Amino acid sequence: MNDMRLLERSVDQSEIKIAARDVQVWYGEKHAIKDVNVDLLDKTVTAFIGPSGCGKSTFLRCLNRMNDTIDISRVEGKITLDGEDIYDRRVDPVQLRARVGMVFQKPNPFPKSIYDNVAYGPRIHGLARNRAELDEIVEKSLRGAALWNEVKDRLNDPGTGLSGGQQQRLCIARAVATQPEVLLMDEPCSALDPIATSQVEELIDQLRAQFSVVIVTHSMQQAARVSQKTAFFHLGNLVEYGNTDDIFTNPRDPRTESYISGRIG
Amino acid sequence: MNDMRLLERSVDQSEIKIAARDVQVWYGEKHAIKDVNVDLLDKTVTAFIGPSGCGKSTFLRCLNRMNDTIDISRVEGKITLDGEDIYDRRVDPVQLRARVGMVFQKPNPFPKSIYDNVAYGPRIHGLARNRAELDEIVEKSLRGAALWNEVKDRLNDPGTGLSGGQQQRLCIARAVATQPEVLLMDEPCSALDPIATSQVEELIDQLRAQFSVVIVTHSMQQAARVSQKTAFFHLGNLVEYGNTDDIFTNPRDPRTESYISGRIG
Amino acid sequence: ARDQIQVSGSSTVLPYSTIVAEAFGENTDFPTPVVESGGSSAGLKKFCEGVGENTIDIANASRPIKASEIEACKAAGVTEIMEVRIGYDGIVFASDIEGNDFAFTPADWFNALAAEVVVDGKVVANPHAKWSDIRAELPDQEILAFVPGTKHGTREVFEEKVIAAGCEESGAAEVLKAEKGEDEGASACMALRTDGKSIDIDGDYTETLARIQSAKNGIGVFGLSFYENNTDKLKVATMAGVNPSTETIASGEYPVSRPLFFYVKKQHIGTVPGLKEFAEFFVSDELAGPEGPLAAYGLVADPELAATQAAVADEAILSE
Amino acid sequence: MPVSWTLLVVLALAGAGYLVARARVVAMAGGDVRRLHSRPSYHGWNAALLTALPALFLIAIWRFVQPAANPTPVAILALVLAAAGLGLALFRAAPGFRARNAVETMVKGLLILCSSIAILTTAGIVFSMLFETGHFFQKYSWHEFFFGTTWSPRFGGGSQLGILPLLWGTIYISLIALAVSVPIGLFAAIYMSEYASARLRGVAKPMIEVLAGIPTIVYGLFALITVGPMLRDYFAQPLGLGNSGSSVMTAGLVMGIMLIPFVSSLSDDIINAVPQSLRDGALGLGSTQSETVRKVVLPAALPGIVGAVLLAASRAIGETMIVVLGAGAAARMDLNPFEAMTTITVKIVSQLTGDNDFAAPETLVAFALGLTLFVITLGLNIVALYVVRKYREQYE
Amino acid sequence: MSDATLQGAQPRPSLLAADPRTRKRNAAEARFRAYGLGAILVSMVMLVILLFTILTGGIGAFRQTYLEIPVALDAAQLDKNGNRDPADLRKVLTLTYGKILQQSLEQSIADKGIAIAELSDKDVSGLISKEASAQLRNRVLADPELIGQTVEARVLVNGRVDGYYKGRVSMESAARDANTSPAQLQLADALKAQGMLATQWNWSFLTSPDASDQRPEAAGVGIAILGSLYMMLVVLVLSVPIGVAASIYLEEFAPKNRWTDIIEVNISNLAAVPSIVFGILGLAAFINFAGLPQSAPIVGGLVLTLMTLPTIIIATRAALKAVPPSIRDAALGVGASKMQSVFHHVLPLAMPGILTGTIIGLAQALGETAPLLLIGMVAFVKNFPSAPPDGLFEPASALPVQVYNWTQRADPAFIERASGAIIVLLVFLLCMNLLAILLRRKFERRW
Ligand SMILES: Nc1ncnc2c1ncn2[C@@H]1O[C@H](COP(=O)(O)OP(=O)(O)OP(=O)(O)O)[C@@H](O)[C@H]1O
Ligand SMILES: Nc1ncnc2c1ncn2[C@@H]1O[C@H](COP(=O)(O)OP(=O)(O)OP(=O)(O)O)[C@@H](O)[C@H]1O
Ligand SMILES: [Mg+2]
Ligand SMILES: [Mg+2]
Ligand SMILES: O=P([O-])([O-])[O-]
Repeated sequence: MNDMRLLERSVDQSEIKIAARDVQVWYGEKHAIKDVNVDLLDKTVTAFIGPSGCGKSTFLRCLNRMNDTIDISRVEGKITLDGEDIYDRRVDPVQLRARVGMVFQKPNPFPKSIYDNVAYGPRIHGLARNRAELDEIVEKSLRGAALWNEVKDRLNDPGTGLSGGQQQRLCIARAVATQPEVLLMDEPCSALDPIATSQVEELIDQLRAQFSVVIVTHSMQQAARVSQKTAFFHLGNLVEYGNTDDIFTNPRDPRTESYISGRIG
Repeated sequence: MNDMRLLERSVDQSEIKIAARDVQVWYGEKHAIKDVNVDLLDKTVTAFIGPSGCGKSTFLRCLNRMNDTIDISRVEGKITLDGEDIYDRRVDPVQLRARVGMVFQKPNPFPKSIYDNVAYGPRIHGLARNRAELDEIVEKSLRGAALWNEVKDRLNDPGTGLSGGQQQRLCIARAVATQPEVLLMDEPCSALDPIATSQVEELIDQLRAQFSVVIVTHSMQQAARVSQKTAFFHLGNLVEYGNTDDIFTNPRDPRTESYISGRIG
Repeated sequence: ARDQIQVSGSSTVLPYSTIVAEAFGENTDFPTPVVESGGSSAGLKKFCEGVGENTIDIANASRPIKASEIEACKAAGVTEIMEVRIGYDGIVFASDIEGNDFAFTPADWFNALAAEVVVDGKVVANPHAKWSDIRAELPDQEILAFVPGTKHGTREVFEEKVIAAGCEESGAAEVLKAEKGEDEGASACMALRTDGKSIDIDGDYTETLARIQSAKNGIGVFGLSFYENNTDKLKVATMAGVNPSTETIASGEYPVSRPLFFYVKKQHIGTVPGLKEFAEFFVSDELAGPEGPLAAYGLVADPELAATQAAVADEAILSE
Repeated sequence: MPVSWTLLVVLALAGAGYLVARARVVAMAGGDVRRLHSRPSYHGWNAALLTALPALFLIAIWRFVQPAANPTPVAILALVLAAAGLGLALFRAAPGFRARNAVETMVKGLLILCSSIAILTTAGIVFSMLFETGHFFQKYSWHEFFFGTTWSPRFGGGSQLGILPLLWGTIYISLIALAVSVPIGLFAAIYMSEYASARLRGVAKPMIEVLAGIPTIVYGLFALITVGPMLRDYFAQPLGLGNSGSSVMTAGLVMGIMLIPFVSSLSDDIINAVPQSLRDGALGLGSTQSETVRKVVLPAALPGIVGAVLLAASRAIGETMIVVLGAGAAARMDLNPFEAMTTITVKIVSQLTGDNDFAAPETLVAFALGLTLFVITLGLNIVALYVVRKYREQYE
Repeated sequence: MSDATLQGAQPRPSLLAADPRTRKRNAAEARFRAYGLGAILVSMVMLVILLFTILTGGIGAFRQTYLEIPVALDAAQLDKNGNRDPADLRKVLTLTYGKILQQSLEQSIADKGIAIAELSDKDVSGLISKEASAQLRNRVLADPELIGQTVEARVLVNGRVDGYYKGRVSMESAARDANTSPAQLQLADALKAQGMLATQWNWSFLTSPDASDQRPEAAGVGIAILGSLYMMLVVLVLSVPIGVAASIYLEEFAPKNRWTDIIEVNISNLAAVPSIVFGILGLAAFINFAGLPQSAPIVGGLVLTLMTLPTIIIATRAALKAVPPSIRDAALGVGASKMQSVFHHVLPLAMPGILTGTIIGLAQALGETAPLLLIGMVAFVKNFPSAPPDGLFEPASALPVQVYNWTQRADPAFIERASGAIIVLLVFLLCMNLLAILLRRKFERRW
C-alpha cells in the first residue's frame, strides 16, 4: 500500500518531512480520526480542509503530540518526522514540539506582556545571544505576523488585552519566533481581515522556503492561494490528498467534489 | 446633526432599533472608539467591517453593555434601544442583555453538557413551560445553528469537548435560544466551513424577519450576502455607514474604498 | 551534650516545679531546668522512654507511679527510679464569693451527685434538684457542680475521698451492695449523675473558675493553691466541719488531699549536670518546708520532709 | 558542628559547580548559546544538583539512622560524593549534552520525593497508632468500643469506653460549624471575587484571614464567657431546651466563625481563577450576576470549593480548645443542640494528657479513637472525591 | 433595504420598567448580593469583637508598675567574710537579697513618714516582686564593689499592686484577697504620691523570659517569640517548597490512576488528623527514632511542617487545577517542556492560591499547641536559645504555648499576660502574612 502511494504521487522519499501511517485517534469512545495515511513534504505548504468537526485539528495535534495533553485521547498508528517515529518511547516530545511548532485554533496568549509572549520561545530555546538579538527576533516575528505596527508602542501591555484578531496574530508571531522546522497552523486567519490575511499568507510563503507548513483552513480560496498540497478530511477520514491544483480543479472523490462545489462567494 | 443624518438616510424614526450618539470608549488610556454616531435599524442585518483591532468588538460590546465587565473600559456618549438610553442609571443591564443577545468572538461554551449550554438562556428567562418545550427550543436552536445532526446523539457530552467550529455553532445556538430582539454576532462564522457558514447565514436571514441582527465579519462577501446595512470602522472611527450595496459598489470614503478593494479571492 | 535538666509531667506539680526551677537557676550556676506540663501519664511515659540525652530526667506526677509503668520503664532500660514526695495537694470546694455559705459533708456530695441514691431505703435515680433537698441546713440553691474530668487525678481523689466516703457515711453503700452485689455496688457508689447537674471539667481550674463566673450558682472542685490565689473571687466550703488550709491538711484533719511526687532517673545523675542538686534543692527546707515559697503558693508541706531529704541524698531507688 | 560545616561546603561546591559548568559550556560553544542543546543555566543547575543532592541525601540518611555516631567519616564521604558529582557534571558538560532533560529528571525525582512525604506521614501515623490500638483491644473489647453508648472512663478499671457518644458529638458539632462557616465563607468569597471593588477585596480578604490566625483559646474563652451564656439565656431557657451554658450550639457557632476564612479565602482564589469568558457568556445571555455565579462560576470552581469545605471540616473535626470550653466535656448522645457534648479529638487529647497509667485502657483508648477517626474521615474524603469527579465541570 | 415591515403597534417592554419575572430575578440578585455583603460584615464584626476583647484584655501586659527605692547593700549580710570572693558571694541566696530589699523599703517608708494603719510586715515585703531579689543579686555579683554602698534600685512591684493600677484589683477585692490587703494598696498609693512608684510602658514584656507562678509581673514572651520564630523558619523553609513540589507532582506529572487517587484522598485525610496525633508521630519519629532533642524548635518545626503540609497541598492543588489548560497548551506548543510550562506559566497563575494556602497553613501552625505538648515544647524555659542553626536544637517555648500555660495559672494576673501574648502572636502573624498578602496581590489576575 505504501509503495502504491509513493508510485502514485511520484514523490521522492527524501522530500517527505512527516509521514503518517494508519493513524487512529479516539476521544474516549469517539473515533475521531480513522486510518489516516499521508506524507507531508518538506518545504511545502499543505492545507487541511474539510467540514467543521471532521478531525482536522485532531490530526494536526497528533503531528506534534499535543494530543498527549488530552487525558481521554488515544492515538494509534505511526507518525514519523524525518523518518523517526515521534511516538517512540525514547522521543522527547519537548524536542519534537520545538521542531514542530503550533498555532492553536483558539488564540491563547500567555497572560504576560506582548513582548514576553513572543520572546518566550526564543528564551527557552536559547535562540538569542543577548537582549538586542532577542529584541530583533521579537520585532521580526511581530512584523511577519503583521502585528508590529499595531503594538510597537505597547509591547509591555498584556497580550490578553488585545483584540481577537490581534491575539491571533500574536500567537502566530509567538510560534514563528521559535523557528520550528514544521509549523502547524490551525485556522490562523480566521479572525483576520483581508489585508492582515494576505500578510500572513505572505509570511507562510516566506516560511516555505525553509520549512514546511501545515495550515488548517475553511477558506477554499486561502487553501488554493497558499498551499501546494491539500488534504481533504471528512468524518475522520482522509478522503483525498494531492496537489492543490488537482484537488480544486479535478477532485477524484465525490465527497471532495461536493465540498468544494458547495463553496460560496 | 441628528436631523441631518435622518434626512440623509431618509430613515423613518420608528424603524430605528438602536441609536448611538457620540460614543467614545477608552481602555485605560487607549481611545478605542471615537465619536461614533450610528442608527441600527429594526428587522435589518447590519454588518460591521474593518481591519482587525479597529474597534468592532468594542463597539458591539457597548450595545449590550458587556463592556461593563471590563474594569479598565470606560464608555461615553449615548446609546438608545427603542429610544431608551441603555446607559441610564435606572436601566437594568440584565434586562438589556436579555433583549440584546450576543455571540462572542472566541467561542466560550459553558463547561456543561451541550444540552445545558443551549437550555441555559431559556431556563433563566423562563421561556419554556415544561421539559418538552425546552427540548423543542434546544433542538430548534441547534438545528438553526447547523449543529443538530452532529450532536444529537451526544447532547449530554460537555460542550467544551467539541471542535472549534462546533463550539462556535453551539454558542450561536445558545444565543438564539434566548430569543433576543437584537442579536450581536462577533464573527460567528470564523471557524466554520462554507456549508455551515451558509446555514448560519440562512439562520440570520430568518431571524431578520423578526429581529435585528448585527454581525461583525472579516469576509466582505459575507457582509455583502447577509447584510442590508454596512458600517466600516477604521482606527476607532466609524468611517462610513450605509446600504450594503452602496458601500460595496460605491464607497464614498477613500479608506473604505481601499479596504474593500484590498479584498482578495 | 545536654546541659539543662529536663522535667515533664503533671500540671498539678508544674507550678511548684517551676518555682523551684527558677530559684535553682537564680541561685546556682546551673542553667534553669526546662519544665514541661502535659499530664502525669504523658510525663511518665516520656520518662520511661529510655535512658539518654534525648529522654527526660524527671517526671512530675500527681499520683504514685503504677507497677505497670515501672515495668515499662524497666523494659526500656530505665531501671533506677528515685521517687520523691514533695508534699500534698489539698482539694477544696468553692463557690462564687457573692453566693451562699456551704458546710458540706461527704454524704451531701454523694447525695447531690451520685447517679443513684437511697431514698427511704430504696435505690432510686437521683431526685435531688436543690442542695436543700438533701439536707435542710444547706442553702436553697440549685445543684450544679463542676468536678474534674476523668483525665484528672483529682477526680480519683474526689471519687474516693468524697463520693465513696459519702456513700459509706450515708449508709447508701450497704443498700447498694445488698441490691447489686459487692463489686457492682461499690462502683455504683462512685457513678455520677449525667443529667447536667454534675459537669465534668476536662480543662484546668481556670476553666472551672470561668464556669462559676458564668453560672453563679455553681460549685467547683479546686486545688488548694488555686483557691488561695483567688480568694477574692471564691468562697471556700468546709468539709465535715473543717476549713481547708495547709495546716488542717498537713495535720490530716481535712480529709480530701493527695500526695504529689516527682521521679528522678538515677541513671542520669552524673551525666546531666545538676540533677541531684536540683532534687536536693527541691526538697530542701528553704523551699519545700512550711515556711518556704512552695507552701506560700499552696503546697501542703510534707510532715516527713526530713526522711525524703535523706532518701534523696542517698539516691534511694524504688524497689518492688 | 562538622555537619553544618559539611553542609556549607557542599552548598558552596554546588554554587561553584553552577557557575563553572555554565561558563564551560558557553566557552565550548564559542560564546554562541544557540549551539547548545540546553540553555547554559541548565548545565549550571545540572552541576549544582549533581554536586549537592547525593551528598545531602547521605547526610540526611545518616542523620536519621545513626544520629549519635562520629560524624567525621560521613562528612568526608559526603564531600567526596559532592566532588565526584561535580567532576561528573563538568566532564559531561558539552554543547550536545541534554542538560535540561537531566535537570528535569532530577527535579521530578525531588517532586516525587516531596509527594512521598505525605505517604510517609500517613504510614507513620497509622503505624504509631496501630501498635497501641492493638494493645488497647487486648485490654478492652472492640465490640464495646465500637457499639458502646456510654463513655465513662474510670480510674482503676470498670471504664466504659464506647465511641458512639463521642462520634455523635463530633458529627453534630462539625455539622453546626460547617452550617455556619460554609454559607458565610462562600458568600463572602463570592462577594469578594464577583462584586467587591479591588480595594474592598484587598482589605477584606486579609482581614478575614486573621480569623484563622486567632489562637483557638481566644475563641474558646469567647464561647465560654460570651456566646454560651447568651445562647442559654436567650434561646435554650426560653425554649425550654435546658440551661446548659456550654453546648454543641455554642461550640459549633464559634468554631464556624473560626472556619470562615478556610472557606472564603480558598474559594475566593478558585472563583477568581474561573476565566472571565465564562462569565461573559452567561451575562451575554441576560443572566443576572447571581445566576452567573450560581449556575456557571460555582460549578466550574467546584473542586476547589469542595477542597476548601473539606479543609474546614477537617479543622472542625480536629479542633480541641473551642470544644472543651464551648461544648463542655460531657460525652452524651442527644438531639438537643443546647446540651453539652464532646468530640473524639477532645477525648484523644484529654486521655493522652491525663493522669491514667499510660498502659491502661483509659490512656490507650486515645490511639483507638485516633485510628477510628482516621478511618472515618478517610471514608468522608473518598465520598468527596467521588462527588467532585461526578460533578466537576472542567472548563476549556 | 427595508423589507422589514413596520410594526408600530407592537408594545415594546421598556428597559426602565422591569417585568414581573425580571423583578423577581432582580430581587433574588439583590438578596444574593446582600447575603454576600452580610457574610463579609458578619466576619468583620466578629473579627472586630474578638480583636477588641484581645486588645482590651491584653494591652495591660505592656504596662507595668515599678518602684524606685534606695537600697543599702549591707556588707554584713552579703559578704560575711569581707573578702568579696565571688565564690562566697554566690553562696548568698536570693532570700537574703529579698530581706535587704524589704529592709530598704521599710527604711524608705520611715524616711518619708508614711503611716498606714494595719500595715503588716507581709504587706511591705509582699509589695516588691520576688523577681527583684534575683535582679539585685545578679547586679551585685556582676559588680561586687557595690557591696556596702546604697544604690538606687528600680524594682517590679507585686502583681496585685500592679493590678490595682490597671483596674484588676480594687480595695474591696483586696480586702478578701489572701495575697494582698487594702493596707498594701494604701502603701502603694502613698509611695506613688511620693513619686517613687509609677506605672510605665513595659518593653520587658517582649524581651524577658517566662517567670514562675509567683511572679506574674516578671513574665515575658521573649523566649516564646524566639521559639515561634525558629519554628516558623523551619515550617516556612520546609512546608512551602515541599507542599508546592508535592502538589505540582500530583497535579501535573503523576499519571492519573488509582494510586494518585489514593494519595489525593490520603492528603485530604491528613488534614483531618487531629493535631495532637502529629505530636505522637513527632515524638516517635523525630525524638525517639531520629534522636533529636526534647523541647527543641527544630522538632516543633518539623511536626508543624507535617501538620501544615496538607493545607498547603490542598490549596495549591486546587489553584493548579484552576489554571486553564489552554495556557499549558500554549507553552507546550512553542516547545516548552512540561516542567517549563509549569514553572513559567502555571505556577505564577496558581500563586494566589498557593499563598492563601501558605497564609492559612502558617496561621494554623503558629497558633497550634496540642502537638507541641507531646514533644516537650509546652515548657517553662528560662534560658534564651542561641542563634540558629544551633539555637534550633536548644529548648525554647512558643507563643501559643505561652498563652496556653498562662491561661492555666492560678494567679489572675496571668490572664492579662496571656492576652498580651495573644496580641504579640497576632502581630507576629500579621507580619508573617504581610509579605504573602502583598505577593498575592501582585499575582492576582483574571483571564
Ligand atoms: N481589554 C482590553 N484592554 C486594552 N485594550 C484593549 C482591550 N480590548 C481591546 N483593546 C484594544 O482596543 C482596540 C479595539 O479592539 P477590538 O477588540 O474592539 O478590535 P476588533 O475590531 O474587534 O478587532 P478584531 O477584528 O481583531 O477582533 C484594539 O487596539 C485592542 O488592542
Ligand atoms: N476533547 C475532546 N473530547 C471529545 N471529543 C472531542 C474533543 N475534541 C474534539 N472532539 C470531537 O472530535 C471530532 C473532531 O474534532 P476536531 O476538533 O478535530 O474537528 P475540526 O476538524 O478541527 O473541526 P473545526 O473545524 O470545527 O475546528 C469532533 O466531532 C469533536 O466533537
Ligand atoms: Mg478545529
Ligand atoms: Mg474583535
Ligand atoms: O496534670 P495532672 O496529671 O496533675 O492532672
